[in-house]
Amino acid sequence: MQISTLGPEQHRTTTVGTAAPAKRVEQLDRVVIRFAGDSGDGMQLTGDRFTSETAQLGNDISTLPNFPAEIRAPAGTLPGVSSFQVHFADYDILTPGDAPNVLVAMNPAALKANLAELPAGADIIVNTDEFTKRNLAKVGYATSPLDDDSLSEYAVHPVALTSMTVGALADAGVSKKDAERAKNMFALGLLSWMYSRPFESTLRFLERKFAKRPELVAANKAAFQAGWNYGETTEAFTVRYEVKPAKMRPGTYRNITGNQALSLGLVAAGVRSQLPVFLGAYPITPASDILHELSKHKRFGVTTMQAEDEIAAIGAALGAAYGGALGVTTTSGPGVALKGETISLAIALELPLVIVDVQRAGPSTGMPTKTEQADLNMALFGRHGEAPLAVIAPKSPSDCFHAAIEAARIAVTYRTPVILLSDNYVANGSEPWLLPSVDELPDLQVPFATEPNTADGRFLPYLRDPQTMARPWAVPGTPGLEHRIGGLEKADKTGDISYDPANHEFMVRTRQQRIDTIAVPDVDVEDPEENARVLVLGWGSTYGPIGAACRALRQRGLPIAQAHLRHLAPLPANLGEVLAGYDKVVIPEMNLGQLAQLIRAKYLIDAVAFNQISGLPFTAATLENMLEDVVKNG
Amino acid sequence: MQISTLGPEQHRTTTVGTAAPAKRVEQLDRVVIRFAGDSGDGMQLTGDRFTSETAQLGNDISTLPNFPAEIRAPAGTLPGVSSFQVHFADYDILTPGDAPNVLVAMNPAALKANLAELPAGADIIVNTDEFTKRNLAKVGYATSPLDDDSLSEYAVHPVALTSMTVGALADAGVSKKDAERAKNMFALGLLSWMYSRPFESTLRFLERKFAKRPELVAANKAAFQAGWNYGETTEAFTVRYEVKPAKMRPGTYRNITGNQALSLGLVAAGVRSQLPVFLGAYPITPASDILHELSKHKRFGVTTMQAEDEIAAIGAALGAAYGGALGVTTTSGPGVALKGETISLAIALELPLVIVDVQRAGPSTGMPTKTEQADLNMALFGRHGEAPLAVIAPKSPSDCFHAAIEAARIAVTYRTPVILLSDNYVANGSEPWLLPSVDELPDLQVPFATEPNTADGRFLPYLRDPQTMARPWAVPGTPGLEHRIGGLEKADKTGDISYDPANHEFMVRTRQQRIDTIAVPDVDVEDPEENARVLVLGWGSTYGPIGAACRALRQRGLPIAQAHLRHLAPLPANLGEVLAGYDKVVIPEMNLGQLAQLIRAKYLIDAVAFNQISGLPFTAATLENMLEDVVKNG
Amino acid sequence: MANPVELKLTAKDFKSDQEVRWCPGCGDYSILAAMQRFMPELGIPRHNIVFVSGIGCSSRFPYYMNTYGMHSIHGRAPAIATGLSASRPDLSVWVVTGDGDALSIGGNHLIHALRRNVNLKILLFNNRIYGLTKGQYSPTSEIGKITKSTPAGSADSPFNPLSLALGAEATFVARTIDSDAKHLQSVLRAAATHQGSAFVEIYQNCNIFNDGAFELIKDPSTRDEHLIRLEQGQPITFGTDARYSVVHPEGSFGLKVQEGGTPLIHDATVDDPAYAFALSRLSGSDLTTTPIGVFRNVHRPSYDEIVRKQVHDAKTQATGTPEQMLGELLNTGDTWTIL
Amino acid sequence: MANPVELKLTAKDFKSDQEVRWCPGCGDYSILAAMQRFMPELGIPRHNIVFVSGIGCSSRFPYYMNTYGMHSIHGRAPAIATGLSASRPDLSVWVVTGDGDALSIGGNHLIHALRRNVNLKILLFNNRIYGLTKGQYSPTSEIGKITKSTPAGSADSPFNPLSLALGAEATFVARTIDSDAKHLQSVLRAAATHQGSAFVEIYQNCNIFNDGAFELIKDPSTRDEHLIRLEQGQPITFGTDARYSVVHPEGSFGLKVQEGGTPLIHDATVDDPAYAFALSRLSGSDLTTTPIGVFRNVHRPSYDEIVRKQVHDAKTQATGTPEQMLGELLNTGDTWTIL
Ligand SMILES: Cc1ncc(C[n+]2csc(CCOP(=O)(O)OP(=O)(O)O)c2C)c(N)n1
Ligand SMILES: Cc1ncc(C[n+]2csc(CCOP(=O)(O)OP(=O)(O)O)c2C)c(N)n1
Ligand code: SF4
Ligand code: SF4
Ligand SMILES: [Mg+2]
Ligand SMILES: [Mg+2]
Repeated sequence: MQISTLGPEQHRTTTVGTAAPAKRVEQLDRVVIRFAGDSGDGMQLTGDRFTSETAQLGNDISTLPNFPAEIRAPAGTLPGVSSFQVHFADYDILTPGDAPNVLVAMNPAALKANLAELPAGADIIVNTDEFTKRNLAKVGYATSPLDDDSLSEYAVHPVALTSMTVGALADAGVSKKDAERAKNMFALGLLSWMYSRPFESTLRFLERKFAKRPELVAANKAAFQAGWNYGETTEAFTVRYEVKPAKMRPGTYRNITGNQALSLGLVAAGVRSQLPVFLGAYPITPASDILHELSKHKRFGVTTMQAEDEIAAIGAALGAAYGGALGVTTTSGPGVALKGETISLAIALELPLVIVDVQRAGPSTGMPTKTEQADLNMALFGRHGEAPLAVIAPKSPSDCFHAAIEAARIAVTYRTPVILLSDNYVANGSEPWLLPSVDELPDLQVPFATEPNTADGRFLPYLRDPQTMARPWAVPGTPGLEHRIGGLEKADKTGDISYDPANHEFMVRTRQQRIDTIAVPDVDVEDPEENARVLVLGWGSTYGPIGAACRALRQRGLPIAQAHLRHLAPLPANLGEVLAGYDKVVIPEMNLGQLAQLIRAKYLIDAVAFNQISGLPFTAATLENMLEDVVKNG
Repeated sequence: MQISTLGPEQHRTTTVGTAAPAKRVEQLDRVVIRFAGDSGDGMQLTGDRFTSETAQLGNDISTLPNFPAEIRAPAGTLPGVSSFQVHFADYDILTPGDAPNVLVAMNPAALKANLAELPAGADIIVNTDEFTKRNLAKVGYATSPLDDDSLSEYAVHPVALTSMTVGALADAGVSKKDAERAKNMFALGLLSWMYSRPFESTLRFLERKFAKRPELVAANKAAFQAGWNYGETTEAFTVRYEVKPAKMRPGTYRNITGNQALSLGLVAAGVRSQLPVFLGAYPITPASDILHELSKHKRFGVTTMQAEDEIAAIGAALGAAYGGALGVTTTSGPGVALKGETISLAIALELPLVIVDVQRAGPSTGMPTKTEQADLNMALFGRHGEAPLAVIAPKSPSDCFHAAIEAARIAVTYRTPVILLSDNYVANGSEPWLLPSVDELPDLQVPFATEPNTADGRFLPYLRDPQTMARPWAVPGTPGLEHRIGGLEKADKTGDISYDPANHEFMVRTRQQRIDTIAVPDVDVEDPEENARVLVLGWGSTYGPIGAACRALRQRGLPIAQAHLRHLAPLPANLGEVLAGYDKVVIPEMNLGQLAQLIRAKYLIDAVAFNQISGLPFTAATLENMLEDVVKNG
Repeated sequence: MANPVELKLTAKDFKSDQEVRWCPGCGDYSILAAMQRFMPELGIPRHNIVFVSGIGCSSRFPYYMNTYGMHSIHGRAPAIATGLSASRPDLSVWVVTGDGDALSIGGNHLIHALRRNVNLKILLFNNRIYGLTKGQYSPTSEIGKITKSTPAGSADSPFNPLSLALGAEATFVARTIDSDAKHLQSVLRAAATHQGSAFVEIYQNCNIFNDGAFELIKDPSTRDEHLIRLEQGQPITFGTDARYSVVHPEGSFGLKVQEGGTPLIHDATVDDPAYAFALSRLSGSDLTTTPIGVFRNVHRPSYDEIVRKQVHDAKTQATGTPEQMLGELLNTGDTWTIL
Repeated sequence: MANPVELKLTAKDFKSDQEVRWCPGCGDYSILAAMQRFMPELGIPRHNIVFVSGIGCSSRFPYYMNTYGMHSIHGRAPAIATGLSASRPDLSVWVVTGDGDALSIGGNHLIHALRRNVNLKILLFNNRIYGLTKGQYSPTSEIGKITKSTPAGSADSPFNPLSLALGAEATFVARTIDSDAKHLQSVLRAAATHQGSAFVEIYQNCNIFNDGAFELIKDPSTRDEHLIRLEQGQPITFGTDARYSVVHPEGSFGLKVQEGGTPLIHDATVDDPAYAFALSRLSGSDLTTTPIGVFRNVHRPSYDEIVRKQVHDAKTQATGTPEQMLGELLNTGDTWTIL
């Protein structure tokens, strides 16, 4: 795999630096850095800080953390490696980058775990202090890779990170342990220097973080400074890089992960619908952070309940929805598998409910910290009986915000459960988010029923709105509308129990029609030259790598069109027409072809499924290679 | 709807009767009788007995009970009506009949509830004693339908069933209540006379049933006799009918329902695999009877456990399978919805497991006593992650026996969960079953692993059989094969926990391939003249009505081909070729087109879905009309 | 709460328009009638009352009450009702469930609702059988019971629902009988006024599949020798002329029934659940000494209360309109502006 | 059971080849070590021992035992183990679970296994937190606990696992601590010899998300003032020089701790669970008086035993080979023959 296939090639322009006149300054258009170390080394924090500095500078960014599966795997082992990748550029980018240009390896395990993904020529900054016999042995290095020629393809920068940090903090009045711990700040300082990052926000952050222990504020600042100075003064680093700000739409930005954005989207949906949000959830990786985040926002009237299990969680959310709340439940695949029976009840009751599935690799417990898109079929079909509902998926971390609002909109407007299919990749990845202004957000208010709905003064709980086909949302507490609902088949209009065959036929078809007629926007096609014969159709988190691959192809003169589905049920009305406009439709998915099956069945086109199911997102390069082949050879 | 569309017209031949010389005897080729009364009237038993007499006579038979949804709805009300339909003929038949030729109505509710399905000209035998003001009012009859001309299209036979029974038993030494209760035997006697049924088996049955109360034996026999005599002596009935034995394959037969056959199939699978059967089940309509039946067969080493819920039920079955039992769990749709997470575990563990879903009308609680085929999608796709398994469906009540054995065969041979999709229609319907001889049944023995499976003496729990791709079944208690399995992704061969991307990709594809390569028989096509251009493709319980409709069409000179799937996953290897051989493929299903979607996606043919989702099986007439249109107009 | 007199409700007002469809003679009828007669006493308008049930014969109950109601799915009523109660303090939420619904499939939700002390009135209609599915044994059936699913007799010891509830930290635990309308209503009254979870076991006759299960304590000819009526502050005696006493033998933790002796004085408000637990052990499957009444009635803040207080406190401390707060929330953390 | 001496097994034989991956310092290590040292005592060959677990840090346990093992799904281990135990009397089946696994999602299976008295040894590693999912509160966390999911403090009262087990008719109930290998092993020994369900709560330190939760009863400087060691047939005293006694105040159902006084004599074999229940109430969330040891150890036929006896009896009464019986079974009822 060559870095040149990652999208537009990294462009360099050498100039004389201004900030550090002694060093050469090169201009780059994009960089991918991966910070890797032991779980205890603070790599997530380091990556976060670097990202934040980079954001301040105005680059476009995309990040991806990679947590170990264990809470704390034994120090120095391969399973204990934690890493954080950040991709930043002077133009808008779509993925966290396929392969790092720079690897920061805090120990031998971090080097070994990540080396295979490094393209030749990449920079490696290693913490030599950790390359001890013992640590090398732990990961099965017979000799130090720093001493043999196994790294000859790379530009290796050996740095005694730990000892230099400890040295720099000799007089800081902190314990040796605390001093050693600050080595990630040394690394951050060095990288911040190398890439000319503004560091004020990091210093402020340290002040906040260690507010209660001023000596640690000082120590960490000092470590950061030492790292910066090391870059500036030693001869080990001769070049400094700059990546100019990207041209981004004007506005205020923040960097945000998918799970954060999704949480904020739910809060926003509560505000814009004027409904109290009730989240019933049971912790599960990678969805737990939504529960954590929402539990902080009680001031918006958000109630979070950690239930005894996933069934209780959705049950409570449904009970709250019945009472007039915006009921939400968040989970991952195994949890959705447990919720099927209750979702089916919600479908029969025709109550609004948002079900968030942050997908992870399955089946069974699978690989909880890895990503996958293999729950689409379950979302669409994983219930007994004909039990249709709406399904939508966000395409990027920040898009989770809007997807959550859209899910809530459909739920409350159409009185239906909606499954929102996020996944580990968007949930933990981050990108800059152009903050919307609150009043631009859609108005989600829907009226509760307050009075009888027939000419003769009766209340029929299943009399539908002619437009939306929604039944009235008549919440307990409303005088005069007392009624009973349940999971047995209901007579049209009255909602009474009915075993009448014709009524059942009618109700089954009506429930399907309710979903089919939900108004969803048409799907857009990106085909700038309008000359593509091949269309790539995707959904969910594959948006980034598909988009990057398409751009790269187009830049190479190979026309290709991209369409991306946010709505999986119902599908956009224009989709058939869009698909018909191309000779070939390719559907890349992180599953064995679930959307492809749907599309083939519905539109009878010979859509080609391209599947990767490794727990990792597609790289742009993989897709570019595959699509190049399709475009060239049909 | 005309009776003539029900299949071959009922043929009559009038002769002079032999058994009762005073009456005219007509020969019929087929008759459909429906016994209907209050839940307390013993209609199921009456129908059963009539069926048994008919079986003794050698007719082909098909029956269908219709239970009320409530345990005991208030007496005399419409929801309290219980009925039993029996179709018998002198040739082989495929369904319990669309519409009755004869309705026995024990009260006004039974008349009202069933009248709409009677074709003009049908015989109605009514128990006039129950047509009281009060009973008429209960079902909203302003005047008695016996007194106005609302039944003028029918041949009504008013019989004072209750009072004549009570009269006949005046000296029998039983209470009035017991005497009244025997009125169903009076009705049975009358019908047995009318259709010249041999009644010895009924008399024997009564002796068995009331063994502990000889006075009731006598009373019920007397009631039966009185009914018989009433037919023979009064002038109310002038004609007697005969239906000659059908030409059936030689052998011993019994009449059997689907749930019974399925239970026996599981017992047989235990015997033929030499494995103890372990059933973990939680009661649910219409699957509970399998639990009831299997709990009677402990002598075969069958253990049944009524678990605390459906999740525990499948958990226990899986635990038993891990220990080397033939693990089975039986349920209906809502139960399968709850079992998804555990099924996914079973898929990861690659252990044999049979999951029986006796489908009922959904979604949610739906209509528990009504039939549907809407769980196919859930069976195929209702789990998180890529979680493939085998799915099969029986086509008729007696076929449930063989389907259960086939499910067990696949499960133990390929070490996979198998979902068996029965439904309420086959589960409660009955038909004559040509008893197989035990040693004709397939040999299901599979060896447990007993020793290491590598050259260097290690045991690799995920080293596969090259033929079946099954991993070894190494049950606890086997010395030297100690190993650990679990739901986290497993490394190929060793089964150790693995987060390796390439391994996951391999394992996901392998699990799919394991299912895809299961050896299943080719699908047969019934196209006697080999001139059909239209193929009807079905699965499960629609076999009967589809078959009857196809026969009727062919008899009318309209060529049509029928293919029926027992295996839904994997699909038979020749299916694509079969489908390609026809201009048009029609797929009737009791859902909104679930198999149709699968076929369209896989073979890219414009298969037409024809769906009925009323809780009732297709009538042959409905399908015949629809297919006629397709054959004629394409 | 509104004044009961003002509302002028009667039992009839609580009858819905649905035809009641239990088997003739089913104990559920008596409970329904008692409930409909009791409801006006509550002084709560019909629209502020909700019945949530699972699945089972008993769970048909909500359909027959002219209040709000949800007939949900098997075993899940406590979970659904928890969400409703926690988010709607203005409602009076009742859960109706059966021995299978509550203790078999729904056991986990039940014990968690009790430990949380959610403000629910949970009525468990215990007929010691699965009625709706036509007669399988339940978690309260006697061991060795022969049913459709256990032709050789059931192999599992039953739960004592009250012991289980007490083990799950229930604050209010009571038992009553379908046929004794007056007692039933007295227990409903006590449950209704309890803040938090009130767990009420109601012995209910299923005349079709388990007829006479509670005959020993219902039949006037045997009842008095076996039924122990608990009255707050009163000595625990029973039998003709209070012949039998429930005594607490010295040094023992359990209770004993004997003729004469110093009867224990009943006090449901004792904080230590050990007392109510001991009381709950008096009655086994055989019913020979069966207490009815309120076993335990103590105060602990309800889950709903605490959760709502947290939300309320957070709201009170907040400043600005929700829109303003949302704007601020979105702008939290490191932001930057592109002009 | 085989003779332990013959097998000549050592702790090492019970170590699997898998690298142990708990956080350094986790209490699970001590439990694992104690178990591996204890196992040879059992005298059961490794291949007849099975560990079944759910999901959680604790549930990784089976991977590290060189026996048969299944790491199943969250909360379902008791159900899976029930099927295994009921169908395989020759195996020694152990369930390892956590406070979330056993008491939150798996609560129902746990209480049903206990009431059935399935022949399982259930070890609940109680760290009062969700470890694997990184620190949410659990059903045993103290009320008001601040965790990731409860930044304003949890709102629900915890379960007392032993009270719950006793309310669910458990026949063997015990508690021990990760750090006290000797005591742990003594409890494992008692559990292993119990016929039926043995429920053992093991206080386990999660040094990452709930460090020091049990420090009060572990720290040598405070331990003796708070930890109560139950010994069969011995007076229940604790503190330096047995300063404190657990006494049973007259007329009371609960227990009290006081200086001096007549200590209760511990007897785990008392049939009435009221005693063990009272004992279980001594320890609240705050651990100030925490008994460890075997609380209850009584006999009741196990579910497995009864079920297997039913099958066995039916088999003994049967005549003919299975094939013959099957032939007869198929031919049951009204049959007819077409020639
Ligand atoms: C998920 C699920 N499993 C099983 C059933 C079938 N089912 C309905 S009610 C019931 C048990 C009823 O017993 P109980 O709760 O005691 O109520 P009763 O009918 O005796 O009042 C069962 C097993 C169901 N409806 N849903
Ligand atoms: C169905 C399902 N829901 C949720 C999870 C996520 N999960 C895994 S372990 C766990 C709780 C762990 O807590 P505990 O049982 O106390 O074990 P510990 O890690 O503390 O030993 C949860 C919620 C899961 N794996 N499966
Ligand atoms: S089956 Fe039993 S519980 Fe159900 S309605 Fe009939 S009598 Fe009542
Ligand atoms: S998170 Fe806690 S319980 Fe889990 S391994 Fe680490 S220390 Fe142990
Ligand atoms: Mg019941
Ligand atoms: Mg825990």
